[in-house]
Amino acid sequence: MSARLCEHADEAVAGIEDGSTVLVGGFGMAGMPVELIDALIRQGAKDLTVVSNNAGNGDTGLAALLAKGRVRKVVCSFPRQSDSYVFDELYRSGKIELEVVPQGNLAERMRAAGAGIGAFYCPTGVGTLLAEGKETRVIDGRTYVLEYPIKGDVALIGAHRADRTGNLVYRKTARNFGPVMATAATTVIAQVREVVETGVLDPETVVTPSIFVDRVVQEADRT
Amino acid sequence: MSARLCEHADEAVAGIEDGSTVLVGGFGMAGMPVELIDALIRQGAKDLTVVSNNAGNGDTGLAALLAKGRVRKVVCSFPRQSDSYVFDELYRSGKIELEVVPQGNLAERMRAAGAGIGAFYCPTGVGTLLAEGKETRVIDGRTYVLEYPIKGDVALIGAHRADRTGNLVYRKTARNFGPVMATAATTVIAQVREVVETGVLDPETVVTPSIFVDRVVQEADRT
Amino acid sequence: MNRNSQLTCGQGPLDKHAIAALIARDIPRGAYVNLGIGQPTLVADHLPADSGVVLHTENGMLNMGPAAEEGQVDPDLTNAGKVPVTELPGAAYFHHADSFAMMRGGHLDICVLGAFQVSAAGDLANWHTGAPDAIPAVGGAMDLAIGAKKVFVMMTLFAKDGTPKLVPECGYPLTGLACVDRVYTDLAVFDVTAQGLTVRETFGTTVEELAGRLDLPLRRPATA
Amino acid sequence: MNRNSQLTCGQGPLDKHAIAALIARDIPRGAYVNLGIGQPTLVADHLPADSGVVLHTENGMLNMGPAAEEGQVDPDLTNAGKVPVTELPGAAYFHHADSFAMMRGGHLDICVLGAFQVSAAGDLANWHTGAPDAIPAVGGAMDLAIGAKKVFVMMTLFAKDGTPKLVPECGYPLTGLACVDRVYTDLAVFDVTAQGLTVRETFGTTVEELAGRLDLPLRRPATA
Repeated sequence: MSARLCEHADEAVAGIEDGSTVLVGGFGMAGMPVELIDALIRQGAKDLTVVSNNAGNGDTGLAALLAKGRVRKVVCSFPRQSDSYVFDELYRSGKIELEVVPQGNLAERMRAAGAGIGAFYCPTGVGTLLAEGKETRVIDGRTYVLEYPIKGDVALIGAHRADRTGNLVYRKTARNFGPVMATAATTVIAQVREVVETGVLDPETVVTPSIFVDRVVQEADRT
Repeated sequence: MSARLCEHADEAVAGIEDGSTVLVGGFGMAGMPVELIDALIRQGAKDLTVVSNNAGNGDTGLAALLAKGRVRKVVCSFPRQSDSYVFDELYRSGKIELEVVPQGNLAERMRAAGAGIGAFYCPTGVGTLLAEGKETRVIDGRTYVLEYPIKGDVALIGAHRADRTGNLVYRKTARNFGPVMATAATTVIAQVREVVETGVLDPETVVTPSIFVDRVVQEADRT
Repeated sequence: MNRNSQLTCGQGPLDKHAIAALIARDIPRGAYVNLGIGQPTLVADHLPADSGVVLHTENGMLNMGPAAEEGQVDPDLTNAGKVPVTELPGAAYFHHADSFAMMRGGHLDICVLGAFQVSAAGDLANWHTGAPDAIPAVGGAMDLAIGAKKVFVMMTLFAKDGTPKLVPECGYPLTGLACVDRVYTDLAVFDVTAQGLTVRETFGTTVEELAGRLDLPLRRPATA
Repeated sequence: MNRNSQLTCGQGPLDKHAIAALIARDIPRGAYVNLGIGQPTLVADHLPADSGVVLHTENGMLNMGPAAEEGQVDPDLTNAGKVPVTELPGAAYFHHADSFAMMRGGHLDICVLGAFQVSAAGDLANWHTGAPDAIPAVGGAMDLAIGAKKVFVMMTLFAKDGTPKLVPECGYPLTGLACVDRVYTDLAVFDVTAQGLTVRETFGTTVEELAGRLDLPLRRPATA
C-alpha cells in the first residue's frame, strides 16, 4: 500500500509495540532519524531490540532511548565509540544485551530478510569468535559461515526527499543502511527533509521505491 | 583498475577465450549489447556458455552467435519466444545444452557471485522440476532450495552513459540485468550510447560504479 | 475489444474481459500488483483511474503505465512481455536482482497469473506442459508464485478439450506448491482455503453443477 | 604533521608517515583501495595527485576525497571513521549492502588495515583485545580482511611493551584467517607467503637482528 504522510513524528511512530525489533538507520549521525527516535522515546515502547550500526553517541537520539531503559538488546557492528558512554555504562552493568555483527553481515542479513532468502553462506568471520557455534561449509575450497536474516518489526530511517507516494532519495553517505532496512521491516517509517509532489523525483534516481515505505514525515524544523 | 575506453567494439571484446562463460545483458532487446555480440561473433571465441535472460530473437545478436555454432550451453529463464527459431532448432537437434533457471534465481545467483556469497537458501522453485536433485532445508517452517552463484568470465552489457572512469547509468527498463552482471564477471565490457567527461554524472545516480567496469565502448552509430 | 464488460453475476460464462473486471474489482486501493504475461494484463484496463494501484513489472519498474501508443514507443521501456509501455508519475526503475528481491521478499500485495492447472491445495502449474518436445521456459513465474502476498489465478475453468483445470492434483509440472489464494474463472471464483476449495461466486451455473463437473469437493462460503 | 617524510631505506625506525609513504608507493595506478580507520588513512596523503587511485569508504562511496576543511563540512558526507570528507569527480554513492558486496565480492584491489597482531600464516587480529571488560566492536574489519584482493597491514613491529606483533600464532581474537598479504612496519616490510614470512626491506636493522627479536623464521626475498 502507498505510504501515509504523517503530520508529526509522533503520528509516524504510533503503534510500535513493546518487544519490537526496531531497525534504526544511520552511520554515526549521517542518516540517523533523530526525530523519529525522539518520538519513539515519547511513545514509550519498551523491551526493544535495536538493530543499528552503532549503539548511540552522546546523550541524544539512540543514546537517549538506551538511557531511558527501553532497549533490551542491541545488535550492531560497532558499539564502542569515543562518546558511547551511555551504552558502555549499561553494558558494563549488565543492563543491556549486545550482539556484535560484522558490518557486512549486518547489511547482508537485513538484505536477505528483505529479499526472501532463508539463509546464506558468508565468507566473513570464518574462524573468529563471531562465528563460534555457527554452521560452516566448504564450497569450492573456501569456508563459509551460515548466516540468517535479520528482520525488523519496524524500521526508522532518514532520507533526503520523499514524494507523496513514499519514493525516497538519499544524499551522499547518509544513504548507508536506509535502503536496506527499508526492505527488511514490516513497517517502514522514514523521516525526510522535504516531501515533494509525486512526479518530481526522477524515476531513474529513486533509491527506495514507495513499495517499501509505510509512513513518511517531514522533519519538524523544515516544515 | 579504472575502465579502459575502447575505440571499437572489436577492441573491447579482444581476448575472450574459447570455453568462457559469457553473461549477456538485456531483456528482449532492451539493454541488449548488440554491437558487443556482433564483435564477439567476429572475434571467434567458441564453446561458450552464455548466461542471459533469453536465448536470442530473430537472426541477429545472440541468435546470430548461436547460429554460428559458438555456444555450447545456454543458461536462461525464458528461451522460448515467438521468434526464437534459431535456438529452438539447435535445441531440438541436440546441438545446444539448456539450463532453465527461474528469472529471480538467475539474478540472485549472479548477485551472489558478485557479493562473495557461497550459496543461499532460496524460496523459488521448491517442489518443482527445477529444484530436482537440489539440497533443501526447512528454515522457520518454510522450505528453501540451496542455490549456488553463477560467475562469468566475461559480461557484455549495454548501458546508457558512461564517464571516462567507467561509471555507468542506465535508462528505464533497459537497466535490467546489466548492474547485476557487472558485479559477477571477471571482465566487464559495457557498450554505451555516450561517454561523458568524468564529473558529469551525478554521483547519486550512478548505478554501476566504475570499480565493476573494465572496458567501455561507445556505440558505433553514435560516434 | 470488450473493455467495458460489466460483471454480470449469475450470468455466464464470463469472457476474459469480464474475468479481468472481476479481478480489478477485488484489488484494494493503493495495492502493489504484478500482472502476469498474457490475459492477466487485461486487469489493468479495468482498474479505476483513481485506484492508486501501482503496477510492478519484473524487468525493473514500479508505476508502469499503459501500453505505449504509436509515437510513444521507447525501446528502453517495455513490460515483462517485451511490449512497449509507458511510465506514470511516481515511477521507479531498479535492476533485476532488486526487482526479484521485491517479489521474493513478499513486498507485492497481489500477483495475477495464468494457469494450466491449479490443485485443490493451491499448487500452481503454469510454465510447462511436460510434453517431451516442449522447450521449457519459466521466466519469472516461479518467483511470483512464491513471492506475492496473494496469488490470484485467471483462467478458464475447463480446457478446450473439456478437462477441468481445477484438479485434485496437478498433472503438469508445478510452478509452486500451495501458493494460489484465489482462482478467477469464466464459471466461478474459488478461494483456496485450509479446508479446501470454497466457491465465492458462480456465473451461469451453480455450485452443484460445478461439483458434478469437477472431481473435487467444493464448499460454499461460510456466509452463504 | 610530517607529510613529507621520505622513504629512507636502511634508516629507521620509520615514523607512521614514512610507513604510509611506503604503502602509497606500492599501490598501483588506478587501484581501488580502502584505507582502514586510524593510521591507514595517512596513506592517502602520500598518493601522487595523478595516481588515479580510487578510495572506497565502506559507508557507501567511491572516489572519496580528502578530509573536509572548515567551510566544507557536510554532515551527510563522512568516511568510515565518521570524519567529514569530500567528494572527487567520478564519485558514486551506494547503500551499505552494495558497499559490502563490493568488499566481500573481491572487487577492491587493496585494503590497508591496522593490527594488534599478524601471524606467520597471515592471520589478522585487529578488532578485540579479548580483555574481559573490553566491549567488542568489529565494524567492517572482518569484511575487509576477507574481501580485498590484497590486504596490507600497517603497524609497529613491536608493541609499546616490546612484545612482537608479528607472531607465530595470534593470541588476540582473530579478525580473519590467512588473509594478510603484506605487513608494513617501522622496522621492516614482510610478505606473507606459502613458504612463510619473507622480508622485503629493513629500516635501520637487519634480517638477522629481526630474526633474533621475533620468534619466527624469516626468509630473505628470492632475489636478495
